[in-house]
Order: sequence, then structure tokens, then C-alpha cells
Amino acid sequence: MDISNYLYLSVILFTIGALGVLIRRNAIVIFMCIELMLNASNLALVTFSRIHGNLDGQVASFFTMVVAACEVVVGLAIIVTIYRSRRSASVDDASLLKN
Amino acid sequence: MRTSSHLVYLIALPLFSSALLLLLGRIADKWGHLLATLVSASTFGIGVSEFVAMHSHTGANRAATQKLFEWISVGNLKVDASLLLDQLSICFVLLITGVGTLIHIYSIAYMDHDKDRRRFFAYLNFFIAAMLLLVLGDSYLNLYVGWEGVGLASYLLIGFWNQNPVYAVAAKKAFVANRVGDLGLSLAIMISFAQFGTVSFTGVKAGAPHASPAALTAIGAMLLLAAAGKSAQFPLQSWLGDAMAGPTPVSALIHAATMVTAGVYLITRSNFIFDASSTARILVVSVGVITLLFGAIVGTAKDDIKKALAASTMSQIGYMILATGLGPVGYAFAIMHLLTHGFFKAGMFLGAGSVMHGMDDEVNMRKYGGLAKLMPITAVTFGLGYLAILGVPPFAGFYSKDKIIETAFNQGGGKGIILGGAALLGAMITAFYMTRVVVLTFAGARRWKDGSHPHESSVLMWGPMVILALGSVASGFLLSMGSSLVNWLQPVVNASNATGGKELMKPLVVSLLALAVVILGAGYAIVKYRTVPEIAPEQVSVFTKAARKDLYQDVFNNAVLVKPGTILTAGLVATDHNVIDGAVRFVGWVISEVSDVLRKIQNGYVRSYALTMLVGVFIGAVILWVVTA
Amino acid sequence: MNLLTLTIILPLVGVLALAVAPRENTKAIKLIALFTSVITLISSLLMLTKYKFGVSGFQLVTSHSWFKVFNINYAIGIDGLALVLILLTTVLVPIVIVGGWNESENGRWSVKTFYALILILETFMVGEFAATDVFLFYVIFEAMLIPVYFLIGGFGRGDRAAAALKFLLYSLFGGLLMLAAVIGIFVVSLHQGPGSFDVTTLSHLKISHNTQDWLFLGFFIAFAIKAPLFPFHTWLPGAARSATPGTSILVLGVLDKVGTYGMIRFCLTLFPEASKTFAPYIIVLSLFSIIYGAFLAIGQKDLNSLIAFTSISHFGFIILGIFAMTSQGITGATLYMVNHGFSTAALFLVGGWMIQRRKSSQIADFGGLQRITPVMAWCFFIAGMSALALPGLSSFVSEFLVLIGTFTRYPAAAVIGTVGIVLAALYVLILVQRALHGPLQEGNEDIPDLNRREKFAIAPVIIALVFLGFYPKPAIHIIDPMTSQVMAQASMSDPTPLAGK
Amino acid sequence: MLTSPALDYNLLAPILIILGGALLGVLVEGFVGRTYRARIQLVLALASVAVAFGWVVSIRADVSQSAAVDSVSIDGGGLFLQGTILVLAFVALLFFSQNDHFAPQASALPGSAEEAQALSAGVQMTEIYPLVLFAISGMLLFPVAHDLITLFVALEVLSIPLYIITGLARRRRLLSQEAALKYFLLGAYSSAFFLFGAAFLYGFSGSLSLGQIRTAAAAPGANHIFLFLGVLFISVGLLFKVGAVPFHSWTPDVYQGAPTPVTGFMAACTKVAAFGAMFRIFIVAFSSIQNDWRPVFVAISIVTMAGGAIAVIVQRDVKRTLAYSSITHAGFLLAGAIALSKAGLTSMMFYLVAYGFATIGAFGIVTLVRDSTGEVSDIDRWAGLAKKSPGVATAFALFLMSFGGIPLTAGFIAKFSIFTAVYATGNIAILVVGVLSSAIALFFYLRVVLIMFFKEPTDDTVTVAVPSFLVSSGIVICFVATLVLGVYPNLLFNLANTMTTLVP
Repeated sequence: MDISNYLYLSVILFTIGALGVLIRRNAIVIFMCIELMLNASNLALVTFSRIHGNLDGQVASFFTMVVAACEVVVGLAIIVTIYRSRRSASVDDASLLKN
Repeated sequence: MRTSSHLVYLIALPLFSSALLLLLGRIADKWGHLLATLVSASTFGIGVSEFVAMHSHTGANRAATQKLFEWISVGNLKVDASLLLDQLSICFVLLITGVGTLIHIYSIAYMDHDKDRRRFFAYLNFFIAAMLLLVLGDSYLNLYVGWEGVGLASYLLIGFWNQNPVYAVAAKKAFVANRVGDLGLSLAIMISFAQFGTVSFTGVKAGAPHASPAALTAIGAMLLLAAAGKSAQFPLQSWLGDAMAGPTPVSALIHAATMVTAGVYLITRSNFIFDASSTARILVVSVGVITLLFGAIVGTAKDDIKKALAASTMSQIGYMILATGLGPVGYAFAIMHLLTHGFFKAGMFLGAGSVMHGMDDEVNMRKYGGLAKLMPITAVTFGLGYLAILGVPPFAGFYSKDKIIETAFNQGGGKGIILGGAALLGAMITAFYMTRVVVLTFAGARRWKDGSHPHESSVLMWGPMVILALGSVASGFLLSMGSSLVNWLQPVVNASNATGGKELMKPLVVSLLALAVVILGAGYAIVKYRTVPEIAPEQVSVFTKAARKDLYQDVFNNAVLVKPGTILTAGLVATDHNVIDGAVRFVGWVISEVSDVLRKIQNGYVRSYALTMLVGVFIGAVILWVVTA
Repeated sequence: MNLLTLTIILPLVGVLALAVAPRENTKAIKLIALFTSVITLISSLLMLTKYKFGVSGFQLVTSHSWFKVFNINYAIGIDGLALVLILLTTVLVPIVIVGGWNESENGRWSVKTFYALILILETFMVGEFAATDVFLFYVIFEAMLIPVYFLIGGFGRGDRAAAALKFLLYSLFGGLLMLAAVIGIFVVSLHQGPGSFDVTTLSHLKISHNTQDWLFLGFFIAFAIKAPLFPFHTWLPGAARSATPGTSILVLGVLDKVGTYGMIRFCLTLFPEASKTFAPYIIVLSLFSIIYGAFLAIGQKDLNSLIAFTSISHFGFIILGIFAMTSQGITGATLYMVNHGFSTAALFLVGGWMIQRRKSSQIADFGGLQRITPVMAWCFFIAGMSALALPGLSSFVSEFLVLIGTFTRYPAAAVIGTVGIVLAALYVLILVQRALHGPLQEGNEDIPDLNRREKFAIAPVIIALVFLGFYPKPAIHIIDPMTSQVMAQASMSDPTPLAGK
Repeated sequence: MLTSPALDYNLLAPILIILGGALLGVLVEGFVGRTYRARIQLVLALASVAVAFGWVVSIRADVSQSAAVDSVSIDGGGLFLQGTILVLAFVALLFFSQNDHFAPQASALPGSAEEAQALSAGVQMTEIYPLVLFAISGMLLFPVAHDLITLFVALEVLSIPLYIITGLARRRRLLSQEAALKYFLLGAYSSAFFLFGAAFLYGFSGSLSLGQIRTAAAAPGANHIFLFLGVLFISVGLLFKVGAVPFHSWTPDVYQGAPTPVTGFMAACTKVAAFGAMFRIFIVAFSSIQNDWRPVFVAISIVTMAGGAIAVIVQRDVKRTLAYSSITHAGFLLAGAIALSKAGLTSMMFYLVAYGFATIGAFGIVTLVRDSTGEVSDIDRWAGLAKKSPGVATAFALFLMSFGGIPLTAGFIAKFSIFTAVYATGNIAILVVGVLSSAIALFFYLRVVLIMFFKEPTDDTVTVAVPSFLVSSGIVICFVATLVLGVYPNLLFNLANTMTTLVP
């Protein structure tokens, strides 16, 4: 099977994520979309490392996972605080700061 | 050409004393007028001594110069503050200082009651200084300084009683009209500099032969414009009538004898320009003719004695301008008429002043009448001046005016006929309105209120009148005896190449003709004004109406200049605020509108922020693609 | 220390002295300020002893490295142009202080602040004219706006804040355009050797036509706004209405001269080709200024804005003379800068006193002053006469030089410009008639005449006007070498007389 | 036999010191009583920053590419930027010392009983200090990182702590939390782009090291689609951090919502780090294809300059105003950065310093202007501030002048040098737009000055809190720096000019 398909898949996943951020309202879901984009990048990295036959890409993907994990921690913390004070996780409700 | 070291005092003395009187203020009230008169007299003394000195020399050495200091020297423009006294300027020096002194004396009494007499005399001295600078400057630029100086003096003196708005306006009008003339003079100076690289009389004279006719005509026209402004010639004549707002001695000195004749001086001084450009000469004679008739006609309808005399001044100067336009031969006659006119017109103005003095400053001649008995001296002196202006032999006017008419005829051809005819016609009308003045004022029944007590003025006032009267009797004869003045001026106006033109008529014929028309005009006036209504009749001919309105000159000026000017000004003021400043404000408005749009885009929704980012990425991708592909 | 530097920093010393002076003792503060300005005047006069007359090029030069990477120096020096303008500045400042003795009283801030600002401004003004380093010039060009901004906004009348802001914005905008041009010419110099901001070095650069045009415009527009030239003038009337008389004198009398100064110093010498290219258009604009300014002056109801518009007309003459590019034109224009400084000073001083006495700046509120306050009226009249360039007063010489210098190259322009002298007569005489003549307006009965201090302030101005009118030679003698140098650098020469003998 | 990779701890020390300080801070949180905590944390933070700075100074001359096995490159430019970050961070930290900026208990509900209780107990969060230190460590790493993974890690290390402290404002907590949310979501979004770009660059070059990427990019006939996608996406992450249009939307909201001292800190320091990284990446990796990507960046810098300047006109909130002005400055800096010349780098570095001081100072002053409910950021209520406290008003005016680039302020020198560098590369368009947008922005700054100096104080007037010693010294430092660098730029500019070495 042609390895470039993995690239196509990663691009598709990234696009889905990028668009998902635009169309979903729930902060959690948006954040999941972002995670999806990160994983798409991971897929791309791994694929490329396969193509180039060196391990840099795979190492990088591990870094990414760790970083993603950190983001999850902080992100959820923030989202939860917002939820607690507003009783809503919709990002559209959080629009006091504008103009 | 010799150098003299005294010329400067002619200007410095009166200038200094006027500055002194102005700076000292009230302290000088006691003796201010005396100092001024003394200074004026002493300038006359200097003038006479210089005149004598000139006689002691011959040829080119008659003219004297004095370099004071280097005034302006930039690039090839070099103008020294230096004076030139030659045969032409000495005539004026004597006239200015002589008549000036007489009028100083006269004013001592005339302005006696005025608490600002000192200021008046300061102005008079200032005028003397400026006028002398005008005639003594050795370059057009020096002349220009005096030129504007006398304008200022005239402005100050016309507006001497400027608490009266009408007088203030009259002063302003005079200054502005003069400025239009000055515009002409300054342009003439610029053209000469561009042409000859110099603005001195000698330099321009030397260069004139090499210049293009067009340039010479341009210079001539501009000089004529200047002359018109200063000498109240058509089309800039309108200010002279209003200028009578000034105290009568001023009218006598500035607006009859001296300043208003500066135009004649300018043209005579620039004879080398006009000799070289026939077109310019045509313009000059046209202006002269138009004005001499214009003034005469206006004069026929004026009831204000001073305005009537002013109109006659305008007309007489018309004669002089006409003469200057008649080529080399004419200059001398122009100057001669200028001098005689200086005597008789000044004399008549002083007479008018003395009448007003006796009549509580009443100026309307219809309220005079039969004053001859009560003011004999005034009446006699005035009468002599009257005979002189009419040109009755052997009085002064006869010599000067007839010469001009004669020369006009001798131009030959249709031109000669027209000019000469116009001059004759002018003489007739002059006879008419002057007779009218005399009759209304001194003859006939008394028409003044019982309240006023006409009386002869003090010796301080009639003394000068007598002297001037003598001048108006004798000056003409003296000046023309052995055509002394002509020969005297010959080096300046080089009338040597003056062909008298082939005589159309014998001089005697011309004189008889002139005398005839004069008698005609005078006779008609005597008949017409046997009885005079105290109030000017309303139902009069259109002709008279026009004349009373100065032939609608002010109406015209208002319609053509003042009104549009006012509208234009208002329009520009609005433009400045709305259009020019408005443009700037508009830019500001646009920016703030855009800013407002941006503000709305910043809508607070995190998802739309993400969208803008994504859009940014796409646009970036597109640009990148366009550039690389 | 170099006398020039001394003259520049002396006012700052005065500022320090002010800083320690007690805030309440306004008399002491004023005296300190006056004393400082007089000392500055003296030191600027001492420069005359060191100055070599009849020599072109900069003198009393000093240069210290300031900003090494860009080869920027604190480089100063004076030639005729700079010298006369510096003298104008140092003469006017004491006059302003004496003349406006009390105008600092009812400001937003303390009297101390007022005089500190005035002295700082003096330093900047002298430094501006002395700067021979384009960057230094630019820096001062912008920096000197700040004290003026606070002088107008803090001590002015009426809608002072808005006026101050408008003034600042116009100038800063022009300044930014100039900054672009300054950078541009520096980069050009970088391409042709070690980069430099020294005006003499820059004047020897070879700059392509296209580049010249753009750089020229950058400088010119900045100066045109400053000058102010139609149509960049709309900031001026507001500023003149709001500023105190003293500030107006410094702004119109000196500050705006920076514009015309720059046109000669930078536009003509650095971009001769571009100057020739644009000269016709600029001359048209300057003619517009002359006529337009005069008409608007006629149309004004407010005394201060009337004076402002007369200045616009006069600046038109100055710029006309500069871009006629004849020796008479440039010398006349430079002389005009000085004379305009004095005549504007006279107008604003006396006008200010009239307004202060009458508590109104509406011309209609005056009238009949000639009778009750003869001295003040006379001073105002003389100022007006110098505004209409009456012969015998200094402005005549300069105006005549400008016109005759223009005529030899652009006759038509000179003719149109000459119309301006008639309009000048109109606006001055209408003003004089309404304000001084006629019957006494009610409300003016008890207006006092000038007191001794005021006479003392106005006297030197009038003396200068008269003296330079009769004997302009000293000034011309200083200016002329500069003119010939500029003409040489622009490779221009006077037209020869048409009718050769 | 295996050889462990050699690390040059001497060169990495600054970063490690800060990290160490952060970890100590965490321990302090755990083990020190509440009474002393705040003070100790502050001292600890300031101390570690100072020490780190000292270390940077000591190694200023060093140049190395193998400090950490080719993934960190120590050189003049990097060290200068690190020094800048540390100095600015130090000054910014001074403003943290006021104890009433941060929520007493981030977890407590706004307006809840426990919050009230915590407030009354005078509790305050001291975790911010370690968090700030962590952020600083990331910032120090960012401009010296030499491969994409290090870059990514550094980016996250500097971002994540900022997300948190953004949400810790003591007052208007809803706004603060919202700001945190927006910052976090958009930040994560942008870093996802960054990572994706990194992946493609890896795919293009087969390596994550900038050096390798350059060689690959310089090589003819390479598959440039990957390269360009990589460049574009990587740039998204960087442009987001510097707040360039159109990746700027978060800036106003976050700057307004975050606690003011934090805003000052991140406005100044983040830009330094991000621009440093950007310049390094582009000159080291992508300089060979600059003609391809420059148009994009010219466009971006133009819209950034103009957009920021225009948008600020109608703003009424001081903090938002400063946010927009920071956007405009990002545009100017970008113009300098993409000049890719020595002059460009020098002027950019000087600009960052000048801008940093002015920004921190300005936000510092915002912390002082208050009413009963806390800081007042509504400009119209600053009317007549000059009457109440001339000093503060003058300082703020000076900072605004510096933003506007009025001569004799550091901002002017910075702008001048940037423009010169840009013009030298022949890019007139940027110069013209730059000049015009400065003019527009100036209009606004001067209006603010006008309000402070020439408007009469209103009735709902504000008071100026008496600043503590640290705070006032912070303002003074910024004031002096802005003035001195403006009057005598040699001091810094010559240094910057000598420290423009960048190892390939």
C-alpha cells in the first residue's frame, strides 16, 4: 500500500480538526479537535520518519504526546473553572471581552 | 555732473522735525507749528541757494548729485540712496518748498482751533520730505520710496479727522487707489531691471535705445498707470473728490499744487521711454484728454466748492498729461502749466479755505453768495486765480494752457484736430464751471443764514493768498519770457530734436480761439446763474445728474470691483473652512470609520478569531502559490 | 566652549535656575527668564565678532559623535542664513518675555512652567538653525513641537487644546514624511560610500532624478506645512487664535521660518534638479498663498486670525522668492524671514495688548482707539504699514527684492504677486480703519494707553523695522554669500538683462 | 562503547538557573508558611532572573552550536535576546509585588463565599512566581533553539504557564478566565499549525535541525510543496505569538482580561522570544528561498502596521489600546525581521528593548490608576490626570511618545533604525505604510496625552495609588531607559551591533 496515503490521511485529519474548531461550540469538543490536529501532525511525523528511514520523526511524536498531555492538564483546568463559574462550557458564552 | 553735499538737508530737515513733533507729543504743542514752518521755510532757502548755485554752473555741471549710502546691492541689482538735482527737479523743489511754506503759514491760523495742530504740522513736514525725495531720487526705486511716502502723507492728512468714519473711508480709498498706481510703478521698475539690469534714471536712459518696442511700451504703460493713480487721472481718478475730506490747506498743497502733479513729473522724468514708444504716447494723450474733459464736466455740477475745485484740478492735470504725451516739445509746457497751476489753484483753494473759515466751514456754494463785499481780499485773490485758470491774457494760465492747446493742434492730421479740439472744449467748460464757482460764491445775493457772520481772515491767511495771487498773475509771463523754462529744461527733456510740428494755425489764432470759447463759457455761466436756488434742483438734465454723480465712477467701481470682491472674500472664507480644512477632517472621518469596522470584527467569539486565523493561512498559501508558481 | 554651543545651551541653564526658584515668587521667575534670554542674546551677538563676513560656508563649526552606528553627529555651524535667523530668535525671545509679562499668569500650569517651556523652545530654535547634521535637524524639528504644544494647550485661550493638537498633528505628519526622506538620503549616501548625515557631504551626492523627486517631496511637504504654504495652512489660524501673543510671535515669527529655512538649506542644496522640476508648481502654490491669504485676511472678523492670514500671504512671498532661484529672490526671501519676524512680532504684541485691554479679539469691538490710546494706535499702525511693505520699513526691501528677483525669471508670477501689495493695502487699512479710526466704541472709553514696560518691549522692534528699512546693508551683507553659494550648488545663475548694450 | 552526548552546561546555565528557580518556587509553595511565601517567592524569582542575567553577561562572547548536541545554538544574537528577556522580566516582576493583582484562590468561584473568605484572610496566589519563571525559561530557550522539536517544546513551555496566569486576575475574574480560555484555545490551535508545519519540514528535509533544512532548501530540485507548507504553517505559530494580523485577534482580549502586571510581562517578553526565534529560523533555514516567502511577510507586516494603527483610533480602554499599539509594533518589528540583514537584526533587537521598557512601564502605570473597584482602564476617566499626579501623567506621556516614535525617546531611534534597515533592502512600500501608520497611531497617542493634560478632571474621578518602592523603581527604570536610549542610543545600539552573530 502506498505510504503517501498516510500523509493524505493526516492532512484530512488535520483539516477536520481545524474546521471542527470553527464549527463546534463546546470548549471540550473544540479542544478535542485541536488534539486531533496534533495527532494528525504525529501521524505525518511518523510517516515521514518511515519515508526517510530515520527515527527523528518518531522521537518528535513522543515529544508531541507529552506536550499534548500538558496542554490537556492546563486546558481542562481552565475549561472547568469557566464551567464552574458560568455553568456552561459553550465558548460563545465566553464573549464578554470584545470590540 | 557735480556733487553737492547739501541736497540731503532738503529731505532730512523736514523728516527730522516731523519725527520730533510726533515723538515729543503734547510737549511740542506750544511751538510745534512754528518749528515746522521754520523748517519748511529753510528748505525753501536751501532750494533757492541750490537754484542760484545751478545758475553759476553751465552745461552738464548744472545738475548735482549726492550719494548718501549704498542702499540695496544684491546680485547685479545695485541701488544707492543718492539724490539728483537737475533742471527738472529744481522746479519742483522750489514749487514744493515755496508753496509748502506759504501753506504752513496759512495753516498756523487755519488750524488754530484744532487741538491736534502739532500733529497736522508734523504730517505737513513729513509730506514735504517725502515729496522732495520723490523729485530728488536719482533712480526709480528712490522715487518709489518718496512716491509711497507722499501717498502715506496724503492718507494721514485726508484722515486727519478720522474719528469721522466718512473721512476715514476717504483716506483709505485714496491710499488704495494710489496703491493700484504704485503697482504700475513697481512693475515698471521690474521690467526696466529685467531689461537694463538697472533702475537708475541714467542707466535706463542709456539702455532705452537698445530695448524692444514692446518692452518700452510696457514700461510706458505701467508708468502711466502709476501717474494715473497719483495724479487722479482716468481710470483711477475717483479718490480725489473724496480726498477733500482733509483740511483745506492740505487740499491746496497736496491735492492741488504738488503731490497730484507727481504723475506729470514721472512721465517727464521718463521722457526717454515715451520718446521711444509712440504707442505709450498715444495712451498718455488719450488718458489726458479723457481726464481733462471728465474733470471739467464733473466740475460743472458740484455745489461743494472744494469738490468743484478738485474736479478742476483733475481736469487741469489732464492738460499737463496731455502735454507730456505730445512728444519732446510738450514736456516743457506741461511743466510750465504745472507750475502756474500750482500758483493759481493753491491760491484758489486757500481762498476757498478762507471762505469756509468765514462761513463756519460751510462748503455748499448754494449757501454762499455776495461774499465779495465782506471778504474783499479773498475775493480779489480768488478772482486773479480765476482769470489765470481761464487763460485770460496776460495771466499765468494764458501762457501755459494756450501753449498746450497749440501744441495739441500742431500734432497734425486728425489727431491734432481731435486733441486740440478737446483741449479747446475743455477750456470752454473750465470757463463755465469756474465762473459758476465765482458767481455762486462772491457775486449775487447773500444766501447764508443769519447765524453766520462772514468776515475776512487774518493776515496769516490772506498773506499767502496774496503772494500766490501775484504768482498766478506773473508766473506765466516770467516762465515763458524768451521761452526761459523751455531752454532751462532742454538738457533734461532734450527738446532739441523737438520739432514743433508744422503749425496748423498761427499761435495768435489759437489764442483768439481759446479766448473766444472762454468768453462763451463764462458768459453762459453768468447768464445761467443770475439766480441760484438754495437747494439744488432735482429735476435736471440726465447730463447734470451724471455729473453730480461723478459720471457714475463710484457706482461703476462698486459694481465691478467692490461687490465681486466682497463676494469672493466671503466665498474663500467658506472654502477655507469647508473644503480645505474639510478635506483633512474627511480623511480623519474615513479612518475612524474603518477603525469602527475593525472594532466590530473583534466580536469576542473565539471561533471567529480562529476563523480569521484560518483565513489568514489560506490567503498566505494563495500568495505563496502565486509567487512560487 | 564654542560660542554657538554656548548660545544653544544657555537657555537650558536658565531652565535649571528656574527649577530651583520658588514657585510663588513669580516676579523672580520672570526676571530669571528675562535675564537668561538677555544673556543668550548677548552671547549670540558675540558670535558676530567671531563671524567672518563675506565668507560662504559654515563657520563656528563643531562636531561631536552622537550616534556612532549611523555616523550621526552633534554637528553645528552657521552661515548667513542661520546667523540672521538665530539673531532673530535671540532678539525676539526677550521681547516676548517683556511684552507678555503677564500672559503666563492665568494658564493651566505655573508661571514657572511657562518660562521653562519658552526657554527650552529657545534652545531648540537656535539649535535647529545651527544644526548642520540632517538627523540632528530632524530630531529638533520634531522635539521643538512639544514645548509649543504645551504652551498653546496650557496657556492659550479659547479652544486651546484642540488648536494645540491640530498644530502638533500637522507638523508631526510632515515630520514623518521628512523622516522617510531623511532615511532615504542616508541610504543613498550609504550606497555612495560611508553613510553620512552631514549636509555638506550630502550636497555632493549624485542622486538619480526619480529618487531626488521623492526625497525632495518628503522634505518639501514637511516644510510647506511648517511654513505654512497653501493648502497646508489650515492649522495656523486656530493656533494663532488660541495661543498667547508671545507664543504666536515665536511660532509665526521664528518656528515657521524653519520651513522656509529648510527649503533653502535642504531642498535647494540637496536636490537642485528636483527643485528645478518642481519650482513652477511651487511658485503657483506660493502665488495662491499670497492672494488667497490676503483675501482671507480681508475676510476675517478676529484680529489674531487676520494676522495669521497676513502671515500666510507673506510666507507666500518668501517661498516665491526662494524658488525663483535668483540671487535677489533668495536674498530677499531670507531678509523677508527676518523682517516678517519683526513685523509679526509688532502686530501680535500690540494686538495682544489691545485684546488684553478690550477682553475681546473681535475687530468689531474696537474702534476709535486712535483718540484715546495714541501711542498704542501708532505702534499698531506702524506694524500694519510694515505688513503692507511700506517703503522706509524693512519689509519693503525684502518684498521688493523677492518680486524683482522673481520677475527676471518668471515675469507672470511676479505680476500676480504684485497684486498682493494692493490686497495688502486693503487688509491693513480696513483693519486700521475699523480698529483705530471712527467714533469711540462703547466699552473702550477707559482703555489705558501703553505703559512703560510695553513701550520698552515694542521700541526695539520698531527701531529694527525702520533701521533695516533704511539701511538693510548689514543684513544683506551677511546673507549674500550664502545666496551665491546656494545658487552655485544649485548651478543656477541670474538671468542677464535682455536689452544688452 | 557508548559516549553520552556532551552538554555544555556553562552555556545552558541561564536556562537551567531559571528552571531551578522555578522548581525551588514549587517547593516553597509546598513547605513555606503563607505569611512569608509571597516575599520569599518574589525574592527567589528576582534573584534567579538576576543570576541568570549575570551568567548571560559572563558568557556574552561565546559562540557554540553544540551546546546541546546541535539542538541549541549559543551566539551573540541569542545571548543578547536572552539578556533582553531577563532584564525585561526582572522589571516586569517588580510590578507583581503589589499583592492585590491575583486571585486569592483560583479554584474558588467568583463571588463565592470561599473567595470572600480567602479575600478577607488576605490570601494571595504565590504560584504565579514559579509559573512566570517556567515561562521565562521557555522564552530563553525559544530564540536559541536550533531544531524544530526544541522550538516546539520551548514554545509550549513559554505558553502554557502564561495560559494559566492569564486567568488569575483578582478582580473581574470572569473576564480574566475568559481571556485565559481564549488564549489557551487559540494558542493550542496555532501550535498545532506549528507542529504540522514542523512535520512537513521534516518530511521535506528528513531532519528536524534547522541547519539540515537549510541545506535541503538550498539544494536544487527539491520537492518544494512540503517546504512551503512547512514554512507557512510554522510561521502561523510564530506570528500568533507576536500577534501579527491576522493572527492577532486574541491580543486585545487577553491583554485586557489578564492581570495587568502579567499583561506587561507577556507583551514585552513574549515578543522578544518569538521574534528572536522567527529571525533565527528564517535566516538560518529559509534564507535561500526568501524571495518566495518574503511577499507574504511584507503583506503581513503591512496589514499589521496599518491594522493596529487604524484599529486603535476608536478604542476607549487603555489596556486594549496598548494591545493594539503592540500589534502595530509587531508590524514594524516584522518589517525589520524579514530584512534578514545585520542592520535588520540590530535594529530589531534595539526595537525590542525600547518597546519592552515602554510597554512594561505603561502597563505598570495602568496598575496605579484606580478607583474604589480597582484599576480604571477607561481613558475618559483619566481626564486631568496631570493635575492630580503630574509625575505619573508625564511618565505615561513619555511612554506614549516612545510608542509614537517622537524624537528623544527610545521608540524614535528604534523606528528610525528599523526604517533605515528596511529602506536599505529597497522595500519602499513598508516604509511608506510604516510612516503613515505611525502618523495615524500618533493621532491617538496625542489624544490620550491631551485627555490627561488638557481635560478638566471629571466628578467620577480616579485616584493614583501611592506606588510601593519596587513598583515606583520599576516605573523609574522604564522611564529612564526610554529617555536615555532616546537621547544617547550609543549605549545599547553599539552593543547590539556587535552582538549580531548568528551561527548557521
